[in-house]
Amino acid sequence: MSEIPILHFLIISCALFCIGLFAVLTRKNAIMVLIGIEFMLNAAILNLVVFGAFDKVNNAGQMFALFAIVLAAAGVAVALAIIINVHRHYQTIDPNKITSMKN
Amino acid sequence: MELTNLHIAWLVKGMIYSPLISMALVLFLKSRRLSAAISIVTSAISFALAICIFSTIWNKEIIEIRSVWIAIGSVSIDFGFWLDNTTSIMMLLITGITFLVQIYSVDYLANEGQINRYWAHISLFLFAMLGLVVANNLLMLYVFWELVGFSSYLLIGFWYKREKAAIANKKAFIINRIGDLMLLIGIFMLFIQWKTFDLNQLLTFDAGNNAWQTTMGIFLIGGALAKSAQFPFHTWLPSAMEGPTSVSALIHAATMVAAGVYLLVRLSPIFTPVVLLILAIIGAFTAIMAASFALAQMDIKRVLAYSTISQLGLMVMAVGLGSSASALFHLSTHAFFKCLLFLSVGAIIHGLYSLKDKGLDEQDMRNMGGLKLKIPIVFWVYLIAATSLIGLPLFSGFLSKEAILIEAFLWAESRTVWHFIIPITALITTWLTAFYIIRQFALVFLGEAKHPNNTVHDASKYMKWPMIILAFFCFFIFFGFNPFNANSTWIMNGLLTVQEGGIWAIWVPVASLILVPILFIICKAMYVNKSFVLISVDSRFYQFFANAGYFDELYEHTFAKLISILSKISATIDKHIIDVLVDFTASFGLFLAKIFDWLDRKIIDGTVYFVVARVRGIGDFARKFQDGFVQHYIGWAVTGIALLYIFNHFFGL
Amino acid sequence: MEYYQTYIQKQIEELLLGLPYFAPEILLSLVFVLVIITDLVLGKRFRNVVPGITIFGLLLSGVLSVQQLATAHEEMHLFSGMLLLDTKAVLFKILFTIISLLVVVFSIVDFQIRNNEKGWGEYFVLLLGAQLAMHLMAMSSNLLMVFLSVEMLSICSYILVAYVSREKEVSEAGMKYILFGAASSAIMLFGISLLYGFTGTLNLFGDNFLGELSNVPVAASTLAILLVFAGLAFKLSLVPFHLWVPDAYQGAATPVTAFLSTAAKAAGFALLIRFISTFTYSMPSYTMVWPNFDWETLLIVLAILTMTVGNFGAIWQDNIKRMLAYSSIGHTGFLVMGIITFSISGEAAILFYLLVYSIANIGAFLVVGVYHTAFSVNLISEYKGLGPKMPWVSAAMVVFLISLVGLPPTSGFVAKFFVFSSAFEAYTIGRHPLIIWLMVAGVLNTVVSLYYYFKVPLNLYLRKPDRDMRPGNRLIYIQIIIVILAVATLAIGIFPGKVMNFIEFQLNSSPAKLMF
Amino acid sequence: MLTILLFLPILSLILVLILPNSNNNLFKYINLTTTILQVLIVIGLYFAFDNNLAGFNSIEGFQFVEKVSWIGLQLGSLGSLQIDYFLGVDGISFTLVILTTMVMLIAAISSWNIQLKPKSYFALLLLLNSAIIGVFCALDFFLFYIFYELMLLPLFFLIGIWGGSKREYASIKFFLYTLFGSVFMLIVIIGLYFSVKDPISGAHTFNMLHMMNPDNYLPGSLLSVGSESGILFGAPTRLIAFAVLFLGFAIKVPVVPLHTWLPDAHVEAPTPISIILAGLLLKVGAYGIIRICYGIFPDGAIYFSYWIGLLGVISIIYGAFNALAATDFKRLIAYSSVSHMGFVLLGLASLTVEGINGAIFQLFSHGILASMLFFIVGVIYDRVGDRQVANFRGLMTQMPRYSFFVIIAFFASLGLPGFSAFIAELFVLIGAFTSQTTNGLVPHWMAVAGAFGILIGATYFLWTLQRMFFGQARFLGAETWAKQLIDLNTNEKLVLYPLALLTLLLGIFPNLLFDIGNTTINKMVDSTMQIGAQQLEQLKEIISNR
Amino acid sequence: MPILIFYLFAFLLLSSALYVVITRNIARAIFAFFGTLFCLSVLYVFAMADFIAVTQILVYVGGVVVLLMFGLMLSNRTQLDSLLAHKIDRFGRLKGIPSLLLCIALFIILIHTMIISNLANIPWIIKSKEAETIITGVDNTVKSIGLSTMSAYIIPFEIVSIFLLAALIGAAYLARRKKGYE
Repeated sequence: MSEIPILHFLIISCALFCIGLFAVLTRKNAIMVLIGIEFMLNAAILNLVVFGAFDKVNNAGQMFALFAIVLAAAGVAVALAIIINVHRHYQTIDPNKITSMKN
Repeated sequence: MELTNLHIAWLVKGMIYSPLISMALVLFLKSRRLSAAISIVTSAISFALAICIFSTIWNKEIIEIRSVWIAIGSVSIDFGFWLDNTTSIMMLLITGITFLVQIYSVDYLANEGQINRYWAHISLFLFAMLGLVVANNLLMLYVFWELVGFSSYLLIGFWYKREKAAIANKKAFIINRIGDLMLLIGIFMLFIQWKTFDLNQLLTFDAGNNAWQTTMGIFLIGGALAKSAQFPFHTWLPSAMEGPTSVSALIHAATMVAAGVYLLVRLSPIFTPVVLLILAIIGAFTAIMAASFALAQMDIKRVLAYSTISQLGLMVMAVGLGSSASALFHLSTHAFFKCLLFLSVGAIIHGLYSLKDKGLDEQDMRNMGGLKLKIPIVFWVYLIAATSLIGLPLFSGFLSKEAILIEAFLWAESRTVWHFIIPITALITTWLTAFYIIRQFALVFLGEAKHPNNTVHDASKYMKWPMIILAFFCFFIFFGFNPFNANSTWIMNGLLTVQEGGIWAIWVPVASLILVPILFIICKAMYVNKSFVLISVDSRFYQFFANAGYFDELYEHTFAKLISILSKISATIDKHIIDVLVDFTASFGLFLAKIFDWLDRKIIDGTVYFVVARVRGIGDFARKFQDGFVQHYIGWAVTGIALLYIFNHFFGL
Repeated sequence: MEYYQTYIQKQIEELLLGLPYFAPEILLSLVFVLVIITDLVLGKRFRNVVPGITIFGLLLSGVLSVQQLATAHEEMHLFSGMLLLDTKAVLFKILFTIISLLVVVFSIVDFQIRNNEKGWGEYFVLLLGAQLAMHLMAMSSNLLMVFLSVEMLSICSYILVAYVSREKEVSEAGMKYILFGAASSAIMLFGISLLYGFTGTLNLFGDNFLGELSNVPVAASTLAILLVFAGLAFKLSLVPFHLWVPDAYQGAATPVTAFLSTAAKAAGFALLIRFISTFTYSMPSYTMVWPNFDWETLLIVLAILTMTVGNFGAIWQDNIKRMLAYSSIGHTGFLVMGIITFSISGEAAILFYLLVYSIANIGAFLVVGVYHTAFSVNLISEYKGLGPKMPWVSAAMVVFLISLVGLPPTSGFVAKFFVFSSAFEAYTIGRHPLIIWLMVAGVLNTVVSLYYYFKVPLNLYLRKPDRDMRPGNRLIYIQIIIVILAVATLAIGIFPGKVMNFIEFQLNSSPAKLMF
Repeated sequence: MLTILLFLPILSLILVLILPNSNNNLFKYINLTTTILQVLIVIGLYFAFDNNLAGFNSIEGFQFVEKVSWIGLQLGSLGSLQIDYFLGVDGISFTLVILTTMVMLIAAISSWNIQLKPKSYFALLLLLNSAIIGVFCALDFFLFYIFYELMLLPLFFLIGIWGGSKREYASIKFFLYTLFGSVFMLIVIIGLYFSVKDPISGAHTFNMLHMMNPDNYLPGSLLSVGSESGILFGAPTRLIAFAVLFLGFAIKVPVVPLHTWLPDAHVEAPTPISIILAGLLLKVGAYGIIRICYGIFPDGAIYFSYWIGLLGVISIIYGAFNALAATDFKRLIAYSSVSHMGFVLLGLASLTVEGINGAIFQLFSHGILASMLFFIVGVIYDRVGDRQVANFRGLMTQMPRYSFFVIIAFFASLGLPGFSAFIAELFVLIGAFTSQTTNGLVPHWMAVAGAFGILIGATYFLWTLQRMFFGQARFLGAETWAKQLIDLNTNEKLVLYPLALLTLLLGIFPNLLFDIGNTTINKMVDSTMQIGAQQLEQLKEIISNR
Repeated sequence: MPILIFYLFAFLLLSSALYVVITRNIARAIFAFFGTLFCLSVLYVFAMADFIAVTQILVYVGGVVVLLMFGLMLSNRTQLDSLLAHKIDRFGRLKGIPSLLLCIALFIILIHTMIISNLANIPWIIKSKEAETIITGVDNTVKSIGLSTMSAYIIPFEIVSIFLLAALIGAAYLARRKKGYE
């Protein structure tokens, strides 16, 4: 831990966050969007873990990371269920084609 | 018995309110007889009371009876009476003539439906007119001033089914309203100047000679000029002839139009010299103009209408010359003979009603002629009145007219040569007056009947007696014992100290009368013997003599032509300049109205629409983000964060 | 080993000490489980058992919450600073309970929910889950709890939105909602991780949170706070995190929409207030805010934007639910106006506003549901001439809409009045020039809101129906509820004193330094 | 008593709501009874009213005062909030209360033929009745505002449901316009409430009378006079507040250019509602200006008097020209209302006793005359469903009784002496004329221009008379119309006679009305000039010091 | 050497993540995603969070990826059949440019923030280093996590259980077609 600067971890997490965001914004498949969101979440979890390393007393970072992983997984499950539902109705999961409601 | 002020107040109230009560009663009566009876009786009561008051106050101390009507802040408006000689003469005149005209109307309007309206309106008029003359302050005067106008409106529009009457009464009211507002503004200016509306205090103020007072004076005379149909407000009066002739006689000849003169007389103490000069010029100009118009008229009533304008012009001029007394004197004498003229003309028209059935205009003088023997009573009273109008000696008209003329010359004498224009104009007016009235006389009564088989009936009972009574009042004897000197009349004596005429007292009557016989002959030749000339075409020599050396033709081609052209020009000016101006004002008003209407629709509502459109535009803009693409939503949200951050970072939010 | 034993013992003691203050939540958890079981066992035979238990559980938890009022006058840090119980939280919990009860009643009679092909057991389960999450949101004082409760409410909301899965639009709404929501929570989590990194603690009300945060550059703390705020803004539907709202609200079943626009929003406000109070918590004066982050300007700007976007967006809408969705965005803007005072009165104003708004909004959605059931209409333009067909419901709708516009004598006016008052107070204290513009914007938006709200009565009463419409189903019970809500709306409007004084009294009874 | 007056309609409203729909005729009788009772109460109050008490800004001058604490809140840092149910009338408001009950009675009678949904109609009418009475009686600003807003809703529906062909547009336009004006008021109300405290209890208060007393302003508050804190955007907040309030009320008056809701609303509204709109609603705006703008911000009243006068003059002339251009009879009358209300503004701007007395008189007079005029329009509209001026001719022959009242109404409106409008306009003009020399607020030319407006007024009324009533009877609908255009029935006479008599009575005995308000108005002018000038001085000082 | 491994995995992480974003082949993307997650867990180890790393692999690789795979197969059979996605026009790519710019901007903002905040010198970290309360390779994180879970974090832990139950029920409800028809 000590030999690798925190900054480097954070650069990686920031990059991952932005890559995830890019996926969210551009991919034409709801599942890929979900993957992008997972990237973003993981970037945050990485942050938590990295900072948590300095917080031995409360171990808050790692605990939070653990919870976050669980929550993310649950979120993916629900999201997938919804996406499958959408697929039943629209026969596609391209978010750009599912726009029956708009102004 | 010595009457106290309290008694007099009651008398005055009785005089004023009895016609008001009559109006209230008559308005809801269907019965012809009853309504007429009530109206006439109340007028008679008023008349009697007026005599009573007159006898009490004539040449006595001025009586003022005050009672507060409204008192708000610094303004206190009285409902009070101001009784002096002027008032008492006016009272007498108004009630008397009204009474007579009402009696006349019983027969004159015997065949009209909804006659109760007529009686009610006449009573209203009487009430308003009396209120006007007894008012002790300008606002009260103004109140009645407007009411007079209103009753005039109603009476002109008595035959409201006639399109012309409907237009005429509107015209009359609106032109009067212009004057009223000028008067009102003038009253306000006066109030600002002196903090009072009271007439009695007015007399104590210095006329001064500043711009404020001149402006004020111009506004004040505006009201009077409109009411008295003076240039440039005169056009309504001829149109007002659309009303029944009795109304024309009462309101548009004898009384209401004279109210303007009355007001001028009242206010003359506060007029600055400039205002007075303006009055004199307008009066003189109106007099000659209207007189020349009268020459060209074929409608029997219009001749008289222009004549009224012309005579009022003389009175206004007299006020402008500083001779209120002569103005008022002429007002009184004129009231009688002009009223009588109208009434007799009314009788003629009434007698010629059958013309109407033939599709002919019963008011057109070309359809008349030779009525002298058919309707002798009318003929005689007309003759008396006309003579009085011309101003032949022994008649009242002579006294008053000469008084004005002499005053005019005296006035000019003390000033520059240019000022003589005014008296000379007045003099010419008297000649023209003689000309048109003789012309009318000739056309109507002399010669042969144009429609011989037409049935004409003379004045009936109710019409006859009022005319005869009025005819008496056309003689000098009722005004003074000296038939040649106006200054000896009681009215003149009662009003003001008068100056002696000096040399003018001889010159002027001579000058004004000298032409009358000639004019009479000319007219007779032109209008009566015309047929004779036409028949005897075979002998030129004979004709030369018969035509008095072709003076007829000469007149026809020079004099008459000239006059005709002049009158036509004047008529054109009237029609195409004044009316155009009026029309223009009206159309400009309409134009403005259109513009405002457009403004209202486009600009103001347009602004509202614009705002609404912007609102919708913003809504539309906000809506643009809502395109249904969830990824775009997220993109906008992230952009939002970035923007917020950047904002925060660089602008310290 | 002994160290651990004593440590654990100590922790367990604290846990046990805290449990009594956690009673409503425990009860909700139990009812949650109970409902799952009942649904499995009895769900098919006795349809109404599940909602019955739900109502019962909600009522009971409400009663427990009310009881907490007495104890919550002290600020209670429970479970190692995970939760914080004070009157503010309790009041919010009571508010949630009231709203949820209304929503449950609404759901029972709603056509879509009632006739859902897959049953409705899960629906109430999830409602209870959401209720629990909201309770936690109101009490969270730890970033973990913040995230956890937000996620829990979100997940439950996602499923609720997508609940009537037979409908095409419902699933679409669900997908949009969950994608947007998941992205937002990822952003929030990133922000939380940064906050944690900067402070070394997750406890918002710990002594060192603000102190540590002050040590990093302003830009860094700003970014972290903004990212966390984004997650909250998503729940509150603040601009620019509002974009999911119209689609999700339109697509979801009407009771769900009602729930999202009222309860979920209220929970968001509870959390936002809690989160912001972190930044005033350890300040010397309660009106003083941590200087490194300009909450006031941020909130003013967002409030102006939000109310403007919401109200102006609503102008164009023809779908009644979408219109109400936009209007609820607009109301968020007004609510934020109440926050900027950072004072008790502002807080009270928000609570009052939320209560009033919720009643009116749920009422309006109820009417929408009734119309939908009775006439199968969804568009405002289809409402032509319906007013006289259902006189009481339509009259009540007018009352609700008036209240939403904020006109006397309804409670909406009083609420708006309080909110404006608190904004004005903020102005008199801080003289922030933007507040005047905020108030002007609020006023203008009120006028704009009138325009679109009154399209409804316009159609109901002023226009003639295109076709002959007869109510298919009169729904007497729901009509009664609607009328009661309308009467409540009026009554609170005419006599706001009782409610407001209660809120004020409760809030004031807490120590002053906790208030924001 | 005022409470009874206020809640009588509410009780009737409840009664109307409870009664079943089946007996449609009952509702109008309930409404009529209510309004008659109200008139009786007001007559009673008229005799109990002491003309010598000067109200306006001191509680001692208010009569029939009722004060009950309504909403009392301890708002923590906001201080305590005190809202009272506080009613009372002084000379100014009592005049308008009298007017309200009378116009409401007229409206009740003219609603006799309402067939469409009578229950809702009368319920809304009663609600409106109560709200208007409330506005005139309320002395608590909050209460005032509630009643003020409460008026909008019934009107929206009354215009929207029972109105003419463009009723939807008209009603929403009306609603938006007036709401736009009133919501801004809310900000000022809040500002006032924060700035004013009850001198006795020390709580923030909505009591208007406290707001009128400069001593009650908290030093350093936003709307206090003597400190730097009263500055917003570089201008004194008080003046801004005045302008905002004025804007709100001006929309209701209405003042050109904020008037465009009026022609639409008046034209589209059913006859009774037009009567109420013109007879009462416009008065509410003017009353607000007097009571609130002038009362609370006398400095603003002086500062803005020139502009208020200007707006008044513009309204007079602009309204008159528009009336001249109108082809719809009702639109003509509506625009004439704009013109007539301009006089109110002009009178108020003059800040002289005469001018303001005239303005109040004009309010009353116009209330009667506008009711009469709109009723007159309603008469022919009821019969043939048309009211284009060009489609009628010679109505006088067809309907003589009717025309009689038309002539009275027209001439009364155009300011014929003997009728109330003359007195009103006279005093307004006197006030406007004397203003320049006494207090220098309104220049002479405005008075002259106002007088010019009277002239145009004469023009359009007379023109209409000439076009519609004189001449040979000729209608667009020919024989059918001739059959439908029967003369007035008893009901209609019952409305028109009292109105005509009233305008006549007031024209002849204006003191009947002047006496009620005079003392109060004297005090109003005195205190406004005195306090206002003082405050304005201070404000200028502060501004110049900056 | 470990440092090199760190940077290697960091590189792998980012490149696989980028590949996920860029590739058109969904199946490959998912495998790359798997790779990314694995790399991440390696980084966790470097951050002294061995238990988290394991959990990451278990939950994500074992759960989420499989779930996603299933989801993909259920929803996108056609695309899986023809592993290569059909070509779309080149300009279609341009639509991503604003998003790309946005992401780059955000990246710059984030990195900028990280650099200016001088992470190594954040007071609490320094304090923690001084107090030697940082986790080192010899610390038993599992134990500490276990203790925390049972003590300070028990409430969140319990809540998560309810949360998961709700999510489970919800997901199951949504995924099934009709009541009693699995």
